[in-house]
Amino acid sequence: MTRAAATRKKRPALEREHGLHLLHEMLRIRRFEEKAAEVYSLGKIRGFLHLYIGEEACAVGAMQALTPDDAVVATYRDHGQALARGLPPHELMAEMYGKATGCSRGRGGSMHFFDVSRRFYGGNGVVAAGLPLAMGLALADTYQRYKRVTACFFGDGAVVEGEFHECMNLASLWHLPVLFVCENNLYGMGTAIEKALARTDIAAKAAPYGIPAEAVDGMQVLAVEEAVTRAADAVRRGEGPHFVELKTYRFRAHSMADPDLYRTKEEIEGWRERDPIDLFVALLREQGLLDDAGLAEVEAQVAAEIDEAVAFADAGEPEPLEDLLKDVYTT
Amino acid sequence: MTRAAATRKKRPALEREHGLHLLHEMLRIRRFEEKAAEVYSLGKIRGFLHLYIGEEACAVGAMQALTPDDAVVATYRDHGQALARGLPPHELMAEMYGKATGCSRGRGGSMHFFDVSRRFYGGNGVVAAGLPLAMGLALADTYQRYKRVTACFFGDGAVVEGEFHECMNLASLWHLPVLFVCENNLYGMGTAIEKALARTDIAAKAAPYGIPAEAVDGMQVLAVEEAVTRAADAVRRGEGPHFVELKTYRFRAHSMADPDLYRTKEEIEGWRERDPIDLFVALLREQGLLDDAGLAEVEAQVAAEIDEAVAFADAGEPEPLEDLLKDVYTT
Amino acid sequence: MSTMTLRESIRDGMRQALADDERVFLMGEDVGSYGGAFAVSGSLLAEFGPERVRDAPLAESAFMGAGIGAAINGMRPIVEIMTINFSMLAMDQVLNTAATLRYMSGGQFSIPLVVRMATGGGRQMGAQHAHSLENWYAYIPGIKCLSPATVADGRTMVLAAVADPDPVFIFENAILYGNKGETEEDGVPQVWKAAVRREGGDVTVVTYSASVFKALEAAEQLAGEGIELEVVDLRSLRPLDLETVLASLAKTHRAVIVDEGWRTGSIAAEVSAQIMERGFDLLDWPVVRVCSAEIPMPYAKHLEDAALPNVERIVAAVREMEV
Amino acid sequence: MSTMTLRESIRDGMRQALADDERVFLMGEDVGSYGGAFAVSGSLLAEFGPERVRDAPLAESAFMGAGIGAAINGMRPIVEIMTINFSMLAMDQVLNTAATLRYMSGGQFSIPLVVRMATGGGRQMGAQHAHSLENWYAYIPGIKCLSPATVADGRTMVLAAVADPDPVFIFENAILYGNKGETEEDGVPQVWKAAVRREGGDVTVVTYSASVFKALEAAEQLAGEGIELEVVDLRSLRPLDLETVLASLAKTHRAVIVDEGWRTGSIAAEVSAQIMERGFDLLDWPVVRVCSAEIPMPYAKHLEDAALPNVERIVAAVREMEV
Ligand SMILES: Cc1ncc(C[n+]2csc(CCOP(=O)(O)OP(=O)(O)O)c2C)c(N)n1
Ligand SMILES: Cc1ncc(C[n+]2csc(CCOP(=O)(O)OP(=O)(O)O)c2C)c(N)n1
Ligand SMILES: [Mg+2]
Ligand SMILES: [Mg+2]
Repeated sequence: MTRAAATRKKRPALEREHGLHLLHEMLRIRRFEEKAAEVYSLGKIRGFLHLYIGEEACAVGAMQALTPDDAVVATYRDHGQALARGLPPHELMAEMYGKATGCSRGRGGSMHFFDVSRRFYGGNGVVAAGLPLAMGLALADTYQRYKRVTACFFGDGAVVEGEFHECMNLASLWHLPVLFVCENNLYGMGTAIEKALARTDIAAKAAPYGIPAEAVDGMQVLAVEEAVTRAADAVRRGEGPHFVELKTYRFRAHSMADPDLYRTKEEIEGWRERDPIDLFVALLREQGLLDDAGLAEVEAQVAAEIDEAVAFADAGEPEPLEDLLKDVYTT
Repeated sequence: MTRAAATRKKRPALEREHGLHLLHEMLRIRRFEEKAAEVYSLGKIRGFLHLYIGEEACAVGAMQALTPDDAVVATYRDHGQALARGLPPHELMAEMYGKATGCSRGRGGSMHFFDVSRRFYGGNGVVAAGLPLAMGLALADTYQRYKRVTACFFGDGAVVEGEFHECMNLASLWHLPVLFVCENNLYGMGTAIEKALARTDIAAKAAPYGIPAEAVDGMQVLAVEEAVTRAADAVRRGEGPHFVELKTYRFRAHSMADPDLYRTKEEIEGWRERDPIDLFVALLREQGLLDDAGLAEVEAQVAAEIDEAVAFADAGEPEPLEDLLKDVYTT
Repeated sequence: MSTMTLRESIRDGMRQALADDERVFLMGEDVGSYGGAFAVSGSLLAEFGPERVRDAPLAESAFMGAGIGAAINGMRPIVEIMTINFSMLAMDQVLNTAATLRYMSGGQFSIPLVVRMATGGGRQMGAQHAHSLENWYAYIPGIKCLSPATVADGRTMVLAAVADPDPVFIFENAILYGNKGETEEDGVPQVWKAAVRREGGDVTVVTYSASVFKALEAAEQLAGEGIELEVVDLRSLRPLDLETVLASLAKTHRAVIVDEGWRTGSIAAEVSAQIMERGFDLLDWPVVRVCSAEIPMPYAKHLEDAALPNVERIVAAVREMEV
Repeated sequence: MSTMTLRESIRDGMRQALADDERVFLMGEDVGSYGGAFAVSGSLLAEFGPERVRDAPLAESAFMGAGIGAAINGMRPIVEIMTINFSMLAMDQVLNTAATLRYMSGGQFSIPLVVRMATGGGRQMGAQHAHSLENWYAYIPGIKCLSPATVADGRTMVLAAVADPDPVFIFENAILYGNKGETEEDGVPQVWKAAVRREGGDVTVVTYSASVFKALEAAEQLAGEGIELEVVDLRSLRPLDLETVLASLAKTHRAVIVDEGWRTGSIAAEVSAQIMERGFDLLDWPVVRVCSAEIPMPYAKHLEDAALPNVERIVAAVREMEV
């Protein structure tokens, strides 16, 4: 069920500061990941690396709707959410370098960013497995009478798994303060959504659970911000779970191991024309909020952050071997 | 999505022979289970015993839609389906007595009736676990170009499990010749459907998968027969999976171990007034197809069958102990 | 000290936990108005209301995850999975979430989760309702595993689990629920250590849960012949308390392990392997396992009886040892 | 005989099975247009089309069940679960359906199902993508389990599994996929027997899959010191071929078991327990296990390297045996 478009308020004028903030956030993710891909080929990062490039408007737009008290649950494709949530880039880079200065002490790597101080609960590697966890975070909030939101990010692939269904039902049944954010990038690994779902309208899947849902253009950061804010506010007001589908696309392969044989060049190029950063830069320019110098300044700031992140990661010490068995248990 | 009632054809006149057949089928289940409950208290049957009493119109009505070539997958509450499918009552009784003359050589018991010669694939004890099995039976039919139906029976409780969702999607995506038959008796063990499903309209859950669905009164055997036949015929014609919800009620506790504390006497009594056998007897009388003598005759035939079944079960030998390890593997 | 059933003892433990700490809640299928599939929760719904005693829908993965998430976020959930047979549906959440999150986040948080489930065979439930899969759980670093044999341990294990900052799984052999006994207990810390249930100098029987009573019966029988069994109840399946086993072996030099699991890869296999590693020189005879036959559990009583470990097979195993 | 990678050898086995028998089909996530997550299926989609090489949606339980059902109903499915880490989502179907249906129906039908999945660590994948859970599968009566080490076995095990009337699971350690070798093989029946990969008279190393190569490297290293290892590759994890192990022990009287699984309850535990039971008198030294550290697998390379069995630890274990 798509919320009646009629209830949407007219978009307020974009303030310059906020616009630059959003741009900065998106650019940071983009450059961070470009750097990650670069050092991956040098062997500094290993294992799985799933890039978010092309989807930046989703995490950045959505995260504007959350307060520091809210919780975030993400997937293995978690760089965008982590950065937008405010996890410091240098801790994330160090994590991927396998250093003890990383956000998970180098034990998690790219797929498993954690930061409990920012209520960022992973980095969950099994498709759809973050959803049940999110149910519990939200359930605990209801016990403790907190008015906060648990935002759970997942892909179109997760919608196929049974756990998605169990959690949608549970959230609605128990009126849990959960915000479901589905990033529909049209593929689960190499499987196009048409080969995965009998019906591809994901937002429509919320109806049988009685969960209000909306689908928005995930390439437009302001549209994402608006829709997710509306939904998050409703959740925070105690109106139960809400669902937002963000229609997006990943520009890169599924992971560094993926030869990307299942998509055409044309399809990818077509989507690149709707690059969320380009779109937003154009909008800022159009509204007179950004010029070449302004863009260069943001780029320079981001470049400095990334350089610092790499330097920090490089300099970090690995966890001492004698701690190998530590923290399996609390006691 | 409920099929437009408009497409329903007017019900053809009920033929006497067919009416008596349906009555016989339902009465056989009823008396068979009454006897099972009786001997259970004598310790002749052990373990779990889930009675179907009250739901007879579902299995009997639905089974009319199937040919011997079709396949049936049932749950642990499988007496009704097994009898209506034509498994001999004496083999079923012997199975519950744990005798080698039982339909599963006494290894399965009440929950696990099997008869491959009648394409009856269990008796599956884990809620919703029969559904994936049914997908495979149907998939194999498509490979082999058979025009036959796999009918999968399950309860309202199964609809909560993730596997239900996975299978609905798979069946639709792969256009599998599956007939989903949900026996909605309003409870999964002691949990009322309102405490299990955020939205209790089960037939409506088929829509997001693009599966045609219909909900019918499961207490009226003719209504069940009609709806399931329509759906099964469509499946057999190659129109893909179909879904039928049968609204019914179990008159007995969930199992012999259930003290039935979660339902009111009034609720149960209310439903007993819609006893599917009573309703059908009344209809047959009304149409002049049955009188007291006719009913007595059917009862007598059924009583003879049940007596024979018990005698057969009693007389049967248990499986020899030296076969304990047999048939774990084929080789 | 009072006399009650194991069922009541576990309930009593939960009652105390619920009363003592408002962060505790019980969640599972039919724990509320049904009173629990095995009547373990019983009256708790009436005592604590539907928030603290929460009926969960038939979605094992979702509510197991909900337990994990709630444990991370300030609560102390007790999740009841009706039986171990259905727990595979939640296994991903256990293996990949409950057991990994603390370690792979670099120790940022604890997961004070308790999971209880009925296990075991012997009630003519057939192949899909008679599994013993405790060994799979005991394989997983990041969780802890307990299994009560005595009535006293029922209550104490619940309290030990609730007090623990890490995920603790309790495996309750359903055949024991009606057993009567005393609730006087050794105290919470003791449940992590094996208990000697009967002293004897000839052969050590290492076992846990329902098989403890079979071992005690075998001991009774053999005592008549002058063979004295020492019966060790492991209680904790992860971590395993091998010290108690080795101490007994130092006396007896012979061991039989009794375990309702299938033989291959059972808890019994691990105990045997550890005895090999740490008690080899103590052994006068190879360690013997008495386990379930390697078959899906049959329904028919005579077949199930033959498949499960029983007193005769324990006695026979001991007799072969030429004590 | 030709030289190829393990990946190609497995593909070759599937190709032959698909070509020989039209009842065979391959089904799994991304086996088609992606070519398989580890490029094992590769070109098979192009060769056999989308019905025979069927991309499955992300619904492990549904398509595992679909494999079982299809196997009962006239087909010979090969189901690929992308990795063992995700296989818990289908475990109920394996344990309660694939493994039980034949027995509990009184032997009315067979289930000629093949399931393949990647397993193992060592690729810095972190705790949720590095499991070794073969032991759980090997615990289950009703299924059979194979795990290839050599390139030749890749192909032969697929053919053995397809030829088998019962559910056969093949566990492929992903780290081996790129290994090159010859495909000349012993023939299908041989894969159910352990293979002696190197002869030696001092210590028997019992192992399987990726650890075979670590054992061979350790043997190379120790040979320089005059210690000769005999390396036994189990190949079949269920049933276990202990005869070959015992035959070797009769010569060496010492055994080390190397297993990438966590120690507690591992395949290594079972092998050790069986040696205890059937080879006690052959032993001059207690059997030793070299397994993975009991932790969720860490991402950082130095930590993962330390957690997994490695050549140094095998060598050290042998050295302690005072050969
Ligand atoms: C249960 C499970 N099955 C398979 C995988 C392997 N896998 C990793 S990512 C992925 C695709 C998921 O697609 P989607 O949810 O759309 O997220 P995206 O990668 O597009 O962001 C798959 C199949 C997994 N991690 N978990
Ligand atoms: C996965 C799983 N969870 C729990 C159970 C225990 N159980 C047996 S029957 C049942 C209720 C199922 O209800 P429903 O599907 O509506 O079928 P009904 O019994 O009403 O015919 C439950 C919870 C089970 N068998 N399987
Ligand atoms: Mg996607
Ligand atoms: Mg029901």
